[in-house]
Amino acid sequence: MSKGIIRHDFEPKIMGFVCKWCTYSGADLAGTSRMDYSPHVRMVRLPCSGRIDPQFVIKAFEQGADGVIISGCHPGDCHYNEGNYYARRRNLAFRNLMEFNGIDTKRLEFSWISAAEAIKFTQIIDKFTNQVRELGPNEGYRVLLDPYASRLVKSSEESAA
Amino acid sequence: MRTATLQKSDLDRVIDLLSQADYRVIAPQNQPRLEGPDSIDVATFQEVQPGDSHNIGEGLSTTGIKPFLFPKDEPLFAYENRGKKVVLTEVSLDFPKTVILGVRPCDVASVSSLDAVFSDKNAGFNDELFTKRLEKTTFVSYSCTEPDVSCFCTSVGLAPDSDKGSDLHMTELPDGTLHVEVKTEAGEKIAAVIDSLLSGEGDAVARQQAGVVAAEKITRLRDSASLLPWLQDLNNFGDEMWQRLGEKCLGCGACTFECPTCHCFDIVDENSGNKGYRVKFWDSCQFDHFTLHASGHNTRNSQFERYRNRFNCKFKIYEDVFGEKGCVGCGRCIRGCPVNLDITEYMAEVAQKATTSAS
Amino acid sequence: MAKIGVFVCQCGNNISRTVDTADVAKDASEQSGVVFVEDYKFMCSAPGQEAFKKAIRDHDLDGCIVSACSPKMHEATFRNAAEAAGLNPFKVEIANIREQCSWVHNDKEIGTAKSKDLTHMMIQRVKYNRPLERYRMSMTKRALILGGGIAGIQAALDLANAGTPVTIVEKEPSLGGNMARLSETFPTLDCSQCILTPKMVEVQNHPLITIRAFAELEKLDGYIGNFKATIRQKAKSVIDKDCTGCGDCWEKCPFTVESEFDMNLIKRKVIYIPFPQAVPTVPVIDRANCPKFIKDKCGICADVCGPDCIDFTQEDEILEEEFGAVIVATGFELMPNVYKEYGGSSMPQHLIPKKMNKKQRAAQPRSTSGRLPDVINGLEFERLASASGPTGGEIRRPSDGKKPKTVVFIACVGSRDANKGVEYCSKICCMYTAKHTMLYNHSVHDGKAYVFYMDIRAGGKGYEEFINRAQDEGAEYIRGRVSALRKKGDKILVKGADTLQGCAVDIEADMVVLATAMVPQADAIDFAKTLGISYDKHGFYSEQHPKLMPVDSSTGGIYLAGACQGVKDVPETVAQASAAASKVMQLFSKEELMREPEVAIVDKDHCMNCWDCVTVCPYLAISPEEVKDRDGNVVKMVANVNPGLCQGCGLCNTVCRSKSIELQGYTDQQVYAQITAFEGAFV
Amino acid sequence: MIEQIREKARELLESGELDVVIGYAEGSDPSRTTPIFCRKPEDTDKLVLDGRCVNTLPAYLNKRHEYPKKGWKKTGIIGKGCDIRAITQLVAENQLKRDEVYIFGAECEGVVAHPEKWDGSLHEGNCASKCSSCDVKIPLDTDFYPGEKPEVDRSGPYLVTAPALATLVKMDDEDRFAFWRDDFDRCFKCYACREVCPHCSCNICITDRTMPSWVDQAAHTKGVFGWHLTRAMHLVGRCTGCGECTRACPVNIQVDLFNQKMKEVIQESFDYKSGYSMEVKPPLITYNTDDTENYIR
Repeated sequence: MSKGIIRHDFEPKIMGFVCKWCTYSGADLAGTSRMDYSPHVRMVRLPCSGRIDPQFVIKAFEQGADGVIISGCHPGDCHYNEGNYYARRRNLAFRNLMEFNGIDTKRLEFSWISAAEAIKFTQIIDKFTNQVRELGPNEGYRVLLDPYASRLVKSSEESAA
Repeated sequence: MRTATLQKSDLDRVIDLLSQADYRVIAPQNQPRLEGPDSIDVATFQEVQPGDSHNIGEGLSTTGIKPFLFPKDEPLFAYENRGKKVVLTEVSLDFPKTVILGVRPCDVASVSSLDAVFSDKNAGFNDELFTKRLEKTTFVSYSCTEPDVSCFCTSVGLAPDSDKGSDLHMTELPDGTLHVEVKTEAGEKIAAVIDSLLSGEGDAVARQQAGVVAAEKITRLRDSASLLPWLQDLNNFGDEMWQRLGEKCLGCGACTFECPTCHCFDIVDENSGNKGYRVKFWDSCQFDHFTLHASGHNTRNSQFERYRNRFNCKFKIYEDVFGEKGCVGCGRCIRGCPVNLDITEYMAEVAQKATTSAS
Repeated sequence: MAKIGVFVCQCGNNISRTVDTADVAKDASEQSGVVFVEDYKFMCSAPGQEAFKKAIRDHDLDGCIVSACSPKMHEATFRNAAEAAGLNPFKVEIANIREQCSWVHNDKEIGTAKSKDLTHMMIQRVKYNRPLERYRMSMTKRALILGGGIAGIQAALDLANAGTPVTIVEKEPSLGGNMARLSETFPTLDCSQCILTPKMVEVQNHPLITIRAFAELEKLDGYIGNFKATIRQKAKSVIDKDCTGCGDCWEKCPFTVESEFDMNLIKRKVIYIPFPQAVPTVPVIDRANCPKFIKDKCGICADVCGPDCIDFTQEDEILEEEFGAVIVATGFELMPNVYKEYGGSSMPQHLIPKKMNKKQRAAQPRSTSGRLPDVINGLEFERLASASGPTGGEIRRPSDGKKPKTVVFIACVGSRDANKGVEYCSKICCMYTAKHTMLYNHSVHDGKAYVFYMDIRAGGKGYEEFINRAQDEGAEYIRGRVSALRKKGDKILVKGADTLQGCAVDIEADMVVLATAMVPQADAIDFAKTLGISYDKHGFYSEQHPKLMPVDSSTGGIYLAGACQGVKDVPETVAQASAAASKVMQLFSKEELMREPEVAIVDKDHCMNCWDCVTVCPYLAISPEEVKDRDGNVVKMVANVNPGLCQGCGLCNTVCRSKSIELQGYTDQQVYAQITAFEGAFV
Repeated sequence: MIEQIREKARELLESGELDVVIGYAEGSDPSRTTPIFCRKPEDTDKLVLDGRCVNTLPAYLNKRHEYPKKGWKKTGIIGKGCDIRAITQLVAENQLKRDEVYIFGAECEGVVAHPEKWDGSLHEGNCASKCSSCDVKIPLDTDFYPGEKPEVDRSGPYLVTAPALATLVKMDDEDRFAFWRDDFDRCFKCYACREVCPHCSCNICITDRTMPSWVDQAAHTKGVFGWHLTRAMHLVGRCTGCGECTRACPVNIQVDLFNQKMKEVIQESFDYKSGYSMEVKPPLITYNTDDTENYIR
């Protein structure tokens, strides 16, 4: 079952914002079924894809993420009935905004993954990881990450209370 | 000290020579702009390399030279939490040797206003981030020959050709040549570097004349003598004028951030996980949170009070504390204001009120 | 400075196999605010939890991270432990390093790095977890049971006998469901109706049980403890409080249509009760077929009715009732015969596009349509074999009523066939086919029963013995599939294969019985959406945990019983029904309901009443509230959240531009902390 | 035209029906006008209305600017078509009651893109690009309109007309990012774009929030990116396209291009034009079950 891990010279950093009812459970199922997928994603567990604020994504990019995954329940399956419909609209707008800002929308993944779709989950993760790996580092933001690095002198250790 | 003549066409050579002499050269530069009616020309001071375009002597730059002495944002130190320990990393205070070319008289005069705040000569505390930069900086100023409709330097004791705070002063003469006056040691050094381009003694008379001609062109009021006493009379603090003129202010910081002498800043920790920077960045007395107390009380609760504060800061508080005006009459706050709030209208109003009360 | 404890679980070697837990613990100990770390074999074990509590007490911890399995497994466990140790349960967070790390990555280096990262994120998050108190609210201690089959009946009786008022909603005119159709039941061959109907009567007579037959649930609002159900009582055209069930009306009624209960093998009247032992014994008029309603002719039933309780003008009634819990027991139906070569022509329910609405799906051809005569399915055979059935229990074939001398039973029709049918094994077919062969042999002594099967699955008490008995009694089992059925004279030529003999088998049969798969009700998925519970790809309702919470649906306060959750035989169904009932008793055993405090709260200083939150809230939990000054003048309006209605989806938090409303437990600050702790370290 | 408005305004101030009339007066130099609050009838003589009247006055009706609005029962306001769109949107968002304002509308010839460009007249060269495709030159919803108000068909789509937008969209992502990076380098976060906006109505802006600080407060490029993305996102489906944010920017960052782009998107995806109805819900706080999801896997 193991794919074995091949080290590449660039390994993308990917942040995930997922609904705990579907995708997060799907990921758990993938675990219980001992599936094997790319280890790059760090997921934040949220009650609903409707709780996913564009601010999260912006901040993730500002933190040096090379890609961001957003995922929720299939339309009609939302635990809160309509959260994912709002998420769908908001993210459509947000995507276009990011694109206009010059961020490659290939770095921004949105998918519906139900709690039963462990296989789809692993496929999406793998596919997206490769996609981002091919895109390479998020250069645009990488240069902005640490605005003051050049201003520092070498660190002087001193402990504080 | 020495005076001489410089061909305006040689300004590019000046940049070359100074760069060769390891100066970081700063000069006003037009910013690239999008096509279409909505964009306007913006000139800012930028680091220039030999061959780069510049617009020395063409109007007043949109923003001044403040960012090169007091940047819009800079780190105080970096920190990192490691277990029970906090590791601090200082920022470097060793700044490059810099010359700023083509500074307008108002901007170069503004340096002393900033210095009054940041150096220890009055405040008793020495902000090295400012003073160490200042030590390394030489100002080559350039008289105005075409002051625009918003200029009012003559109302604050300056003039289109004044050389207050300048190290080396240039004045453009009608014949297109530049009259160069060395003002300080630092100026001498610059003169030495560009010596090959300098000739003769220049033309002191023509320079004087050019100054007068330029001053003539300034349309906004000139007398501000009555300001201080009127402002110092606390009865006038509640004058209806403040509200009438100030109520249209929308409370953005454009005037303060474009102002060469405004110096207020805020400090926050920009945290990410276990580490971050303590950052100092421009703040504005026009923002409603500027005077908001933790209690929820706001000492300047409405916008006209905030602008009243700004006006008082320039013409009263500065005079009281530092014995000079906090305004250099560059007019940027007038050009930049979205609602055309005009500081000279305040001045005019005050002057008029002062005279009426006097008589 | 925070005082955080980090507990890294090895989970035997489940985690430690691919994660260096010691290293993770060491790394965590270097994080700011962490004052205690532990690397332990089984955190969830009793000693593990003891160690957890001890650490909280000894080090006076104000936040805990358990790096272990999914929060779905043990978040509650550790939060309760923390509470016991005097730490607010909501100051405990789980870092999921098993399901989402150790089990899915085989590279120890990588697994360890990822675990560290996940732990860091939680350490940062927990610093901003606020201590939260659970809300207490009242509940309606009445249960709603959807479906009046054996599952619903059992659950209703268990609950009512425990003193809980129950309402059963059944869409058919009578209780009974599919079990009422069965003749005998395996493995004991006792008569189905003989064991079912007494229970039905018990239900009818129980003072705490309300039966709403011929009714359907339209809408379900509210939340656990406080549901509001909108029930449509379809017009029976009979005033049931007056009806004595004498039967005059249906005896005199001159019009007949095919009887759904008898699988369309026989006619029933237009005013009818589905079967003689129906409960309630109140007939209904089938308005679609009644001439009184079509062309305003007839009306005999009204004339003959003694108590004069026929009411043609009766209208559907919409009832709104409140319940504290819901048990879903909507049962199953048989998959239509999907095999053209078996004369099947209709489309399996689960292949019908989801988009279809109830009506369209109902309009799909059912198993009866377009097929060879005398090729019938299991339930139809049950009716033929049933003493109360169309043939009075004698096995006669539908086409000409002859006694079939040769009957071929085909197992696994539609089951275990991902291409044409469903992937899953329908589980009960092996058993009921064996039962059918016996019933057949008992009825037609000189008859011959053949069974084509793939495997025999007889896992169950007395099941294997039952299969053997069937074979002893003369049923011939042929291991192999049937490739085609052809009409040959008045017989059916069955072309099959015997894979044990390795030869083709042709049998001329008088009747063929297909053991077709069990599938969910046609409208199962729409109904799930009405209820707001989740379901699998077949339309079976999903339990909250496949092993440990098999009767809880994904939604609090809604429980599952019987075949709507997955294929089951009668004993299993009854067991699950009782389990569901006991779950409801458990819920109702408390004085008041504890609500999780993860709900939205408003920053009233900064709310600028744009009402975006009010607009988006799916539960109408947010409403405008007046803010008054000392003199009682309204200063402004702000949003206000009803914690009873709020379900904690966080939509309001997202749409609020000034972030003046936030979801406790998932506040912006917590998420922010997680994001900023993100390093994404690969190795 | 302006004469009739002056007359009406004077009349309503005299009758006390209005407490104040917000309009435009001559500015401190000939190329500019400035907002004026006419409280006394005679103030109305100062009112002007021409191509120099760039300000979006409804910004003063916005709750956040409690002063000067404080204490006014009924406010008169002179509105260009685009300003009145803003009022409509403010009402739709419950920031204002329609009967709190009395709208003087007049046909608008368009306005100058920036006072700097005013050379005594309005023409191709200096007219703001927002005006070229304007469908509310005859304003939508007015209480007073000089003369007969002709019916206009406004069913047409919102047209994005800033020539810069086309060029930007053509660029590939890297270039576009680089473009904004260089432009944002000038931004010092004076928040003029925020303060002049009639729809930035939060009484605490998300960038002034520090727990957490989603938007870095310092004006380094990262922080500036954060700010302008956030601002644009918060205005999706709400911006009524007055273009003041760009006009007011002292360093000429054309931030309204974001809003224009989003208006286009919202229009295509959800068929919504902000500022045309007080009833229709803004697109991001409603949904259709069959919304487009071609970008979702």
